[in-house]
Amino acid sequence: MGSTGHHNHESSPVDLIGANLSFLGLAALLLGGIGYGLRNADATAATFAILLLAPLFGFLFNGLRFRSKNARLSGSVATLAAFASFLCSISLAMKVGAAHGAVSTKFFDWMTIGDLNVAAGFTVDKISALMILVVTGVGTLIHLFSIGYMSHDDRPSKYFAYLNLFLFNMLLLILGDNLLVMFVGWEGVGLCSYLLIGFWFSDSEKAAAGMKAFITNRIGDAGFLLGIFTLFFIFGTVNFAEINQRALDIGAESGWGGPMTLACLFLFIGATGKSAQIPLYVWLPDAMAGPTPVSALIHAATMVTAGVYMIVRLNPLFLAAPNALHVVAVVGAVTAVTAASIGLTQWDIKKVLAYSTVSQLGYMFLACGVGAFGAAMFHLMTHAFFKALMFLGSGSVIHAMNGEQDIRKMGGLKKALPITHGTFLLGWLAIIGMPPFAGFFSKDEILWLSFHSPLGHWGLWLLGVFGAALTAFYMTRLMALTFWGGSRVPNGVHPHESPPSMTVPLIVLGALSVVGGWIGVPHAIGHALHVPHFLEHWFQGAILGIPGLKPASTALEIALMGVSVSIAGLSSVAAFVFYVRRTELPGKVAAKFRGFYDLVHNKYFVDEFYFGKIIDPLVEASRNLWAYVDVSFIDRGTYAVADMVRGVGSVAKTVQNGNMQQYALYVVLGVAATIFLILR
Amino acid sequence: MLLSAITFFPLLFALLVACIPGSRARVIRAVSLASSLIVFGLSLVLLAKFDRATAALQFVERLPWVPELGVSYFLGVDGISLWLVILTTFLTPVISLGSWGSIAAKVKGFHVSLLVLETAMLGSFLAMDAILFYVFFELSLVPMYFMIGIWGGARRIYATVKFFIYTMLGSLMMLLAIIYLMYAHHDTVGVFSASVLDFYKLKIPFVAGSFINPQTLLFFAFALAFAIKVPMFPLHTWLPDAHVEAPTPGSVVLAGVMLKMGTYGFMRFVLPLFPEAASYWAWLFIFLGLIGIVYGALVAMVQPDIKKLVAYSSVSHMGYIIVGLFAMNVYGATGGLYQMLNHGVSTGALFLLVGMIYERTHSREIVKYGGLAKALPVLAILFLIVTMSSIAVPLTNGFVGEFLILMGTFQVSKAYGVVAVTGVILGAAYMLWMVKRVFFGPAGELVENTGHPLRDLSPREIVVMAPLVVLIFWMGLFPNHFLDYSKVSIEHLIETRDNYQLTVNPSEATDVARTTPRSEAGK
Amino acid sequence: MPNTIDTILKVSLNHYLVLSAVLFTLGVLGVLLRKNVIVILMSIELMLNAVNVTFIAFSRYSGNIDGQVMVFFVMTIAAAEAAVGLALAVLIFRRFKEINIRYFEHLRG
Amino acid sequence: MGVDAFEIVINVVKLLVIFLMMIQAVPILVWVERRGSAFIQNRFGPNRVGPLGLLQLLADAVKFLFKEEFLPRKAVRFLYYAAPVMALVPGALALAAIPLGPPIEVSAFELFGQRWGPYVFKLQGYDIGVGIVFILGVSSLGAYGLLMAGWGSASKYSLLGALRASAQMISYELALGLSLVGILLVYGTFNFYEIIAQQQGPLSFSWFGREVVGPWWLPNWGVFYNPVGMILFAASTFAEANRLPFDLPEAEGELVAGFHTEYGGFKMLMFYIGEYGHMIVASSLLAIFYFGGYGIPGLPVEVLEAKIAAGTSLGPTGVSVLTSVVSHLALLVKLGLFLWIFIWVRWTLPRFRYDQLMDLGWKSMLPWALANVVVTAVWLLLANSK
Amino acid sequence: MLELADYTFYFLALVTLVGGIAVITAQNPIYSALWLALTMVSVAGVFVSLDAWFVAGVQLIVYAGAVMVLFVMVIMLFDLRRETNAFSRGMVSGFLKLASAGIFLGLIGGSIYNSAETVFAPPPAELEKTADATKALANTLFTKYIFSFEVIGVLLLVIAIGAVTLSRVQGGTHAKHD
Repeated sequence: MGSTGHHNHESSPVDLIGANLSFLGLAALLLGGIGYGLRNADATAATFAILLLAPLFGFLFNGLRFRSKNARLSGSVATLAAFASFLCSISLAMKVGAAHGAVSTKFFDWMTIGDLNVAAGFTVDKISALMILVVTGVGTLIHLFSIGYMSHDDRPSKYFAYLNLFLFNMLLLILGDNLLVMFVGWEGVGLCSYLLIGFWFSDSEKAAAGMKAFITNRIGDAGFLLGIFTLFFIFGTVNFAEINQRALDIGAESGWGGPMTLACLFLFIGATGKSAQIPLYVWLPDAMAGPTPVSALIHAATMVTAGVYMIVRLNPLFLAAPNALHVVAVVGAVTAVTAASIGLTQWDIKKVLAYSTVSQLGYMFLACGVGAFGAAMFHLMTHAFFKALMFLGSGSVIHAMNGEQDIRKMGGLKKALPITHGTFLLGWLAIIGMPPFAGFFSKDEILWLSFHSPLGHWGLWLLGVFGAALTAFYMTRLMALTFWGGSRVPNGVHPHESPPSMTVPLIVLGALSVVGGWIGVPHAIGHALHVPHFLEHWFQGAILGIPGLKPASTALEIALMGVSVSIAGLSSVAAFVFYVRRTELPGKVAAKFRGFYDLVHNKYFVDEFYFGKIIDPLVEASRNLWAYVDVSFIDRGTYAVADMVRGVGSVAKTVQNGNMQQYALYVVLGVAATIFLILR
Repeated sequence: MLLSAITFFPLLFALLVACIPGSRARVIRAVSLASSLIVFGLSLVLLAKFDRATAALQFVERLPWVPELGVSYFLGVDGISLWLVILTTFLTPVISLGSWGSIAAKVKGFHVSLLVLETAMLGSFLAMDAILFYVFFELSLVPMYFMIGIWGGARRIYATVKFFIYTMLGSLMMLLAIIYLMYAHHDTVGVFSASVLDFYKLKIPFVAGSFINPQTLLFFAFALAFAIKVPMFPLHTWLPDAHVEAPTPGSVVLAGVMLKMGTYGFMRFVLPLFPEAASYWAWLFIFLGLIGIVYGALVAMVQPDIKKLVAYSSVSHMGYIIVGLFAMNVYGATGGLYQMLNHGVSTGALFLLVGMIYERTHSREIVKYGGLAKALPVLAILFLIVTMSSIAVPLTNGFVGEFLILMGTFQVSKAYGVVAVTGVILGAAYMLWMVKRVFFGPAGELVENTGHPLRDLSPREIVVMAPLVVLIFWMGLFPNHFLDYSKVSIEHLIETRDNYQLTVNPSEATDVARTTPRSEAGK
Repeated sequence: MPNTIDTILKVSLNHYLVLSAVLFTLGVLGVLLRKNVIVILMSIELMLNAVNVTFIAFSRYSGNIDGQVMVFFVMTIAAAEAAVGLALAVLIFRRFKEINIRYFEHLRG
Repeated sequence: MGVDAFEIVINVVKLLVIFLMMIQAVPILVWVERRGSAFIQNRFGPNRVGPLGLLQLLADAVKFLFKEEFLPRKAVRFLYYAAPVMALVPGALALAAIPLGPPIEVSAFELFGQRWGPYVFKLQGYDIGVGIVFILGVSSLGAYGLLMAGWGSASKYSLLGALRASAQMISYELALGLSLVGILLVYGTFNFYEIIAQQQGPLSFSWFGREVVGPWWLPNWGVFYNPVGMILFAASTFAEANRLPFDLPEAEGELVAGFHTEYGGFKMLMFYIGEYGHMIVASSLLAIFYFGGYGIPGLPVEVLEAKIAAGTSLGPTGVSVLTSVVSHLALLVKLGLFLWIFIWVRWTLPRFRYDQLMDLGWKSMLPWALANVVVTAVWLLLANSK
Repeated sequence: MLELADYTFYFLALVTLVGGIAVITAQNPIYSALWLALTMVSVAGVFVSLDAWFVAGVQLIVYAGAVMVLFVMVIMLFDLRRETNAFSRGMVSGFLKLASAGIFLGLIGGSIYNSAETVFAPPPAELEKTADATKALANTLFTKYIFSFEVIGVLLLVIAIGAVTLSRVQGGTHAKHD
C-alpha cells in the first residue's frame, strides 16, 4: 500500500485546479448569500446567512481538498468558520434579547405541495439563542482543540470538513423554524456523526460503530417522521410557532390515544434515537470510536442534546399531552440510573464518559418529563460545558498516552498532565454536583422539580438521587484511576502535557464549568444571596411554566438539596476509598456480586439482545426470504408456467416439422378456406 | 414539431451512427454523445417553453395513422410526462459517456441500441394514443434485449429471455385491454379511437366486490403490464437477473428510465382510466407496494452481489412509488412522480458507480471487497453521496420524494405509514452495510490483490458523475424548481380523478382540429 | 344464329381464367408433390405464370393497363425468387449431393 | 374467312421465303468466310471447285447431306435431334421480323374476274409493333438449342460448351438489351419501320428547342446519336452469336467443338445456319438501329420513290416495287459490310479467357450500357427542353 | 361463330396445359424444365392473343430466355438424372394434397363460373395500337407505380447481392491467393 499511499499524497493538477476553482466558486457563493441577505432583507438575514454558510463554506473548502495533510491550514479555516458563526450567534442572541422574542428570516420556499408549505425559514428565539451560543461556542473551542489533536492524522482536512458540516447541520437543526428544516439538520448531524465515528474507517469496528449509530438514529428518525406527519395532519402545518400556538389553543388532552399524545410519542422516539435514551442508547458508547474531540462535540455537548432541544422547542405541545410527558420522564429517569450503573464498571475512559453522557441526558429528559423545560435547557448547557471539558480532557490524556484509553493502564497522571488534571477536576466537581459548580445548580433544579412538579413524582426524585450517587461514584473512580494513585503506565509511554491549542480550550471550558451554573441560581438560595435566576427570566415567554406549580417551602427545597449533595459526596468518598486507598476492595465486591457485576459490566446484555434476538434473526429471515420466496417460490412458479407453455409448444411444434411441402399444404388449405369464406 | 423532433432525433442519429464504420469506435462514441446532447438540448427547449399554469396537454401533434381504427400519431406533454422526458434525455448522454469504459466490443451496435432505446422511451412518455404508446412501449424491449443479450454477463441469455417474456406477457394483456377500450369507444361514440383523451371520456361499468366486470378486468390488465415493468412485489424476479447480467449502461437505462415507464403507466392510464376500480383495489396495490418496500429491503440486505443489492433496492424504491401513487392524494402522487426522477438519478448513479468498481476489479462480490475508500477516495465520496441520496438523507433528492410518499401514505392510514417508514430504516441498513463492507474496514482480497494499483476515477468518469451529483443536491434543495411544472397536472389528476379529463392546450386546439383523425376517416 | 356450344366455346374472359386456374393448380400440385427443389421452384414459376395470365386477361377485358404493370412486377419477383431459390438449391446440392426438399428440414431451428 | 385465309397464305409464303433466304445465305457466308480467312491469313482458301471456289458451296452441301446419321451411345435421342432445330428456329423467327425494305404498295387490280387489293405487302415476315422486344425474346430462346445439344449429346465437352454458351448468352443479353435502350429512347418507338423512317434525311435534331440540321450528305443515323450504344451492341452481338473473340463455347483447344462436338452432317449444318442466322439478324439490327436500315444516305425513301416515279414510266405499283428493291439492295450492302466485319474480326482477334469474358460482360459492358442509358436520357431531357 | 383467334386460344391453352402437366409429372427434371420453357412460350402466345405484345416479349426474354435457362443450367450442372421416386411419399398426405388442390381448383372454378359472367359480360373494348399501348404501359409504370418500381429495383439489387453471397465459394477463381 506504500506506493498507493504515496500516490494519494500528491495532488494531481486536475485536483488542484478543481480545488482552486471550487474555492473561488464557494467564496462567491458565500459572499452571494451574504449579499442576498444584505440586499433583500436586513442585517438579520445576513447574519443568519453568515451563521449558516460559514461552516458550510468551511466544509466545502476542506472537503474539496480532502487529500491535504495541512492540519494547521484546514483547522484554522474550520475554526475561523466556527468562530464566525459564534460571533453571529452572539449578535443574534443580543437581538433576541433586545426584541424579547423571536428573530426570523426566510430564504426560499423549499417544498410547496398541497397544503404543505415548507420554507427554508430560520428563527432564533430565546431557546435556540442559548443553544446556538453553546453549540458555536463549545464548537469553536473543540475546533481549536482539534488542530492539535489531529495534527498527526492522515486526513486532517477531511476531519475538519466533517466537523464544519456537522456544525452547519446542527445550526440547521437548531434554527429551523419548522419541523422539516429541523429534520434536515436532525438527519444531517446523524450523517456527520456517522462519518466522524467511522473517520478511521480502515478499522472495521469503527466503521461498524458509525453504521450502528446511523441506523439506530434512523429508527428514531423514522419515529420523528411519523411525528411530523401526525402533527401535519392535526394542525396542517409544520411550523413550530404555529404548532405551539394551536396546541395551546386546543389545550391538554387526556388519555393515550389522542393525536397529540401520539405525535409526541412519535417525536420522543426520534429523541431517544438522537439523544441515546433507552431503548436506542446503544450506539452512543460505540460512537466513542471516533476521534475524541468529536465525542466531545457531537456525542456530549451538542448533537445528543438535540432530542432535549426538540422537546423543549415543542414544550406547549408536550404540555398538551401529559401522558407523553410521563413516558418521557420515566424513560429519562430509568436511563439516568441504568447508564450510570453501567458506567461503574467500564475500563475505557471514553466509555465511562459516554455512559455518563447517556445518564446525564436521562436527567434532561427527566426534567422535560416533569415539565421543567427550563431546567432541562439549563442542564443541557452546563452539561455541554463540563462534559465537553471532560471529553477534551480525556482526549488530552489519550493524546498523552499515545492513544491508550484503558484506565487500568493509567494512574498518577496528575503530575504529568497538570493542566489537564486541573481542568478535569473542575469538570468532576461540576458533574457530581458539588456547589457552587455548574452541575450543582442545574442538576439540583431538575431533582427538585421532579419532586415538586405536579407532573413529577417522589419516585422519580429517588431515582434521580440514586443516579447522582452513582454518578459521583463512577466519576470519582475515573478520576482516581486516571490521575491519582500510583502510576500503572506501561513502559515506553511517556505522558506529556498537550500543546496550548489543546489546553486553552480546556481552561476556558473549566472556567465555564465553574461559573456556568450561576445564571440559574435556585430561588431557595438565590433569594438569600440576592442573586436572580437569570435563566428563568430569559426563558420567560419562550418556555411555558409548569402548569399548576404550587409555591413550595424553601426549607424543603434546601433539605432535599442537602440530601442529594451529601449522598453524592459520600458516594465519591467511598469511590476514593475504593480506588485510591484500598484498591483491593473493588475486586472483592465484584467477586461477591459476580452475577450482578457481570450483568452490569456487560451492559445488561442489551447489545447481545439486539443482535441475537432482532438483527441476526432478521438477516437470517431475509436470507430465507430470498432463498425460498424469490428463488424457490416465485421463480419456480415462473418456470412452471414456462414449462407448461413449452409443453404446449412441444405438442404444437410437430406441426412445424420443417417439411415445407406440408407448410405449402397448410397454405393451400388456408387459401381454400379463405376463398370458401368469401364465396359463402 | 418539437416533440417529434425530440422523439425521433435519436432514431435519426442512430441511423447516422450506423453509417459509421464499426472500427471507428471513438468517432461513434463522440457522435453518439453529441447526438444525445443535442436531444437533451431540445428537451431543455421544451422545458423552457412549457406552460406550467395549465394541466392541459401541450405541444400537441396529431396526425392520422390508421384513420379507420381511430389510431393516430398523437404526441403531447403535460406536467406528468415532462420530467420523465427530461430524465430520459438527461440520462442518455450520461449513459453514453459512461459506456466508454464498460462497452469495449461492438461499440456501434451498442450506441445504435441506446439511441433507438431513447426514441422508444421518449415515445412512450409522449404518446397520447394508446396504440402508439403500446408500440413504443414494446419497441423499448428490443434494444434492451440486445443490450443485455449481447453485452451482458455470463448468464445473459437467461436474463434476457426472462426479462423479455415477463414484460411481454404483461404488455399483451395491455394490448387486449386497449383493443377493448377502442371497441368500447366505438360502441358508445360510434367511431373508433385509440386516443387516451377519448378513453378518459368513457364510462366503463364497474361492480364493486366482483372480479368479473369490465372495469376491474381492464384495470388488472393494464395494472399487470405496468406492475411487471415497475416491478411490483411478486413480479419482480426478472429485475435482479436482468440487472446483474446487463452491462452497466444497460442497468442504468433499465433502472433509470425503463422502470419509470411502468409507474408512468399507472399514472397515465390505470389511475385516471379506471377510477372506481383503482379506488376499490388500492388496498391491494398499497399492500403489495408495502411488501415490496420491506421485502426488497430485506432481500437486498443479504445479497452477496453489489449489483443485485442495488437491483433489489430498486424493488424497494419502486414499492414506494407504487404506494405513493395508490395513496391517491396529492402528496403521494407528487412524491411518486418525484421519486421516479430521484430513482432515475440516484439508482442510475449507483449502477454507474458499481460499474466503475467492476471495471477496476472485475468482481461484484461484496465479501471480496473492503477498504476500497482508501484506494479510491473520490469514488468512495461519490458513492457515499449517492448512497445518501438513495437512503433519502435530507437535502438530497431522495428525501423529498420519500417524505412526500410517506406523508401521502400516512394520510391514507397510519398503519400503512408505519410500515412504510420501516423501509427508511431498512434502506439505511442495507445500503450502509454494503458501503461498510465494500469501502470501509481493512483492504479486502480484491483491493489488495488486483495485481495493479487501482486507479481512482478518471476525469471522464468524474464528468459522468458530476451532473448526477449536482442534480442530487439541486433536486434536494430546490424541489420547487421541479415540482412547479408538475403541480397543476398532479392536482388535476388527483382532484378530478373520478372524472378525469385531459384537454389539449387551447392555444394549440386549432392545429388539432385541422388534423383530427375523424375528419380524415370521414372522407 | 350461334348455337349453345359455340356460345360456350367462344373465347371470353372466363376461358382465360379457367386456363389460369388450372395452370395454377398444376403449379400447386407440383409444389405439394414433387421432391426435387428445382422442380418445386419451377412449379412456383408455373403458378406465377398462371397469375400473370389472369392479370393480362383482366387487363384486356377491363381495358385497364394496370394489370400489365402488375405482370412486370410479378416477373421481377419471379426472377428474383428463381435466383435465390437456385442459389439455395446449389448450396443444398453441394452439401448433400441431392436436392430433395426434405433436406431443407435441416434448416429448422 | 377469306381475308384470314389470304393473310395466312401470304404470311406462310413470306416466312418460307425468308427462311430460305437465310438458308441460302449461309453457304455464301461460309464461302466468304473461308476465302476471307484465307485472304487475311495470306493463303488461298477453297479455290479448286468452280470459279473462285464458288462451287465449293455445293460440294459442301452434298457432303453434309450424305453423311452418315449416327447417335452417340447414351445420348438422349429426343434432345439430340431436337437441338439443331431449336438452334435454327430462333434465328429464322427473328429474321422474319426484320423489315427488308419499304412496303410494297399494290394498287387495286382485277384478276380472275375478282377485284383484289389494294394491298400493302411488307417486306417482312410479319409485323409486330414491338419488333425489337420480340426479336430479343425469340433470339434468347436460342440458348435452349445449345443446352439441349450439350445435354443430349451425353458428352462432357458438349455439356461444358453448352453451359458456357448459355451463361454467355444470358450475360450478354443484358448488355445487348441495355445498349439498345439508349437508341430506343432517342427514337421513342419499338417499330422498325418508324425507326428507319426517322433515320431518313440529313442529320437533324433539336437542341434546347432549336432545330439543328446538318449537311445533306450526312445521314440522320442512330450511330451519331448513340455511338457508345452502337459499339456495345455490336460487341454484344458477337457474344450472342458465339463468334470470336467470344467463342468460348466451342473453344477447340479446350472443348473440341463445344456443344456440337457430337454432331455431324446435316445437324451440324443446322447449327451453322443458326449461327449465321444470328449474325444476319445482328447485322440487320445494327443496320436498322444505327445505320438507317434500308435507307440510302442522302437519298430518303420518299425522294427515291419520287425520283423513280419521275425517271421511269412505271405505275404506282411498279414504282413501289422498284423502290423496295433498291432499298433492299441498300440494306444488303450494309448487311454484307457488317457480316464481313464479323468475319474479319473472327480472324483477327484472339479468344478471351472465360473469366475475362464474364468480367467484360458484367463489369464493363453492363455499367457502360447503363451509363449510356442515363446519359442519353439526360441528354434527351436537356435537348428537348425549351 | 368461332374465329381464328378462338382456335389460336385453344391451341395455346392446350400447349400450355400439356406443358404444365408435363412439368409436374416428368420424372427427369430436365424435361420438366424444357416443358416449362414450352409452357412459358405458349403463355407468351396467350399474352399475344390478349394483345399484350410487349408483355409477351418480356415474357420471352425474362422467363423463357433467362429464368428457365438458369434452371436448365443448374439442373445440367448437377447432372440430375431421372429420379426413381420423384414424388414425396405418404399415402395420406398425398391424398390430402391432391384433395386440397382439387378443392382449391373447384372453388376457383366455381367462383369464376358464378361471378365472371355478371362482372365482365360486355365484350372487351379494343385497346389502342400496340405502340400506344406500350407507351401507356410505360406511363402507368413510371408515374402511378413509380414507387413500387423503385422498390422492386432495390429488391433486385438485394437479391442479386444475396444470390452472389449464397453461392460464393470460398477460394474460387477470384479469391486472392497469398
